[in-house]
Amino acid sequence: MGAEHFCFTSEPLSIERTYALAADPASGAVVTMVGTVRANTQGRAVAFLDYEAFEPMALEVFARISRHIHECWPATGKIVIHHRLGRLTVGEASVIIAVGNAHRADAFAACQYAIDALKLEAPIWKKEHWADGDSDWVVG
Amino acid sequence: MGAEHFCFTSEPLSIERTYALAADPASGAVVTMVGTVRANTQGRAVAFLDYEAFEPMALEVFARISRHIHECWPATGKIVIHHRLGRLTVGEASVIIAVGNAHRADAFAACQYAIDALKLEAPIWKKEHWADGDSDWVVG
Amino acid sequence: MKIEIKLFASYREAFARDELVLELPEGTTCAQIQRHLAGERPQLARWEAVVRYGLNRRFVAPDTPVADGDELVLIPPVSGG
Amino acid sequence: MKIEIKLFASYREAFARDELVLELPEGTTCAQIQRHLAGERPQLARWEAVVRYGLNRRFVAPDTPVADGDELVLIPPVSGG
Repeated sequence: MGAEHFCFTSEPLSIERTYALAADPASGAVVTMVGTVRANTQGRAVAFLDYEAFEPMALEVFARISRHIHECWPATGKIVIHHRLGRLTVGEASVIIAVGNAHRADAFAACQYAIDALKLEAPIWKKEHWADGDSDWVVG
Repeated sequence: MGAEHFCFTSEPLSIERTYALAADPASGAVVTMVGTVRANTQGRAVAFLDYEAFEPMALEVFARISRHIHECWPATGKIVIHHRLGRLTVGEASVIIAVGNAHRADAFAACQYAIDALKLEAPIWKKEHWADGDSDWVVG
Repeated sequence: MKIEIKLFASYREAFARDELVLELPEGTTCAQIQRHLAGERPQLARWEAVVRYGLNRRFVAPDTPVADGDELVLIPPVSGG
Repeated sequence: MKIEIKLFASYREAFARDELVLELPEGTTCAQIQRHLAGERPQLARWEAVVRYGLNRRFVAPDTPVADGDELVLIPPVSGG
């Protein structure tokens, strides 16, 4: 599994690039999930978000997620996780996960597991800055 | 729902374009599934596939799938289904479905429903041409 | 009555054309049309038990009668995606 | 013993820096370090019940003792993705 499969970047993410890394002639299905910055949270207009991560530990969490997926869904092909850091505005992609599998049901299950586990375990934080000038760290 | 959300084309599909049509600042998650031509089926090397569809009826099936999704998962944003026709070689994308939702679990469920229903209901056929020169219509 | 039959996949190949227009007696059903076509092209008999019918772009039951001007498509097992 | 503490999110903001190096008695636990930091920066007390600990890049229990040269990160609730 090449290093480019899990990465943090301050550049805009590309679904094309993420997909291309996950695609593989043995996988009949590639399921991709893109998380984006929403315009509103709890009824409050969002201006922008600041993302930060403890990268080396987060990358180990990604590797653990990947090992778990290969154990649970053995026909899994490639797993790609790209996470953006820094300042993001509304509509921008913060994370893209792509999982290939010969069986599409397993690709869906594994991709969903990956994003759920990432959100629970990976040391990544975001601070929400609202249009009204207020800001706070997002919990959960 | 614009006509470009459901389409058949003989041009290569683009996950970037499909995603861009589904993305929307109200949807925190967009789940995309890409179906590709596998290198092998039942242990036989594939040379290429020919896809054909009864397009007007298939587009009505897509619209029905879309209505069902909006009923079952009311927070669904946009639903995009792009299907390729004609001759496809190994690794090429035959279908891309993208579904946006504020809640990622619903985006996963709806996208999976869409591809499952498409495969059961849409009048689309593929003929498999194997490397050994033989060919046949794929059943199911 | 005149019925337009659109042909796809193995049906298109069997007749080497995209479409047939048949002159049929009133009350003919979708299933009877399938049997008529399989009579002309025996290689279509393999679909007899599994073919579905799209009448004016909606799925209908095999015993549905067709009417003058209807568009019928015979749908062997689909495999999109 | 010397412990390197990496600071992120509200911890980084509270100390206006990315990292602290603390001289601590042998056997000090992760939870004791959190209480020490919250004593210096009361705004961190809100995380007391929910903070997790990354010791040398693995999650550990709050009562885990740290050792000389360890790298500790205090992990308030995460919100990646």
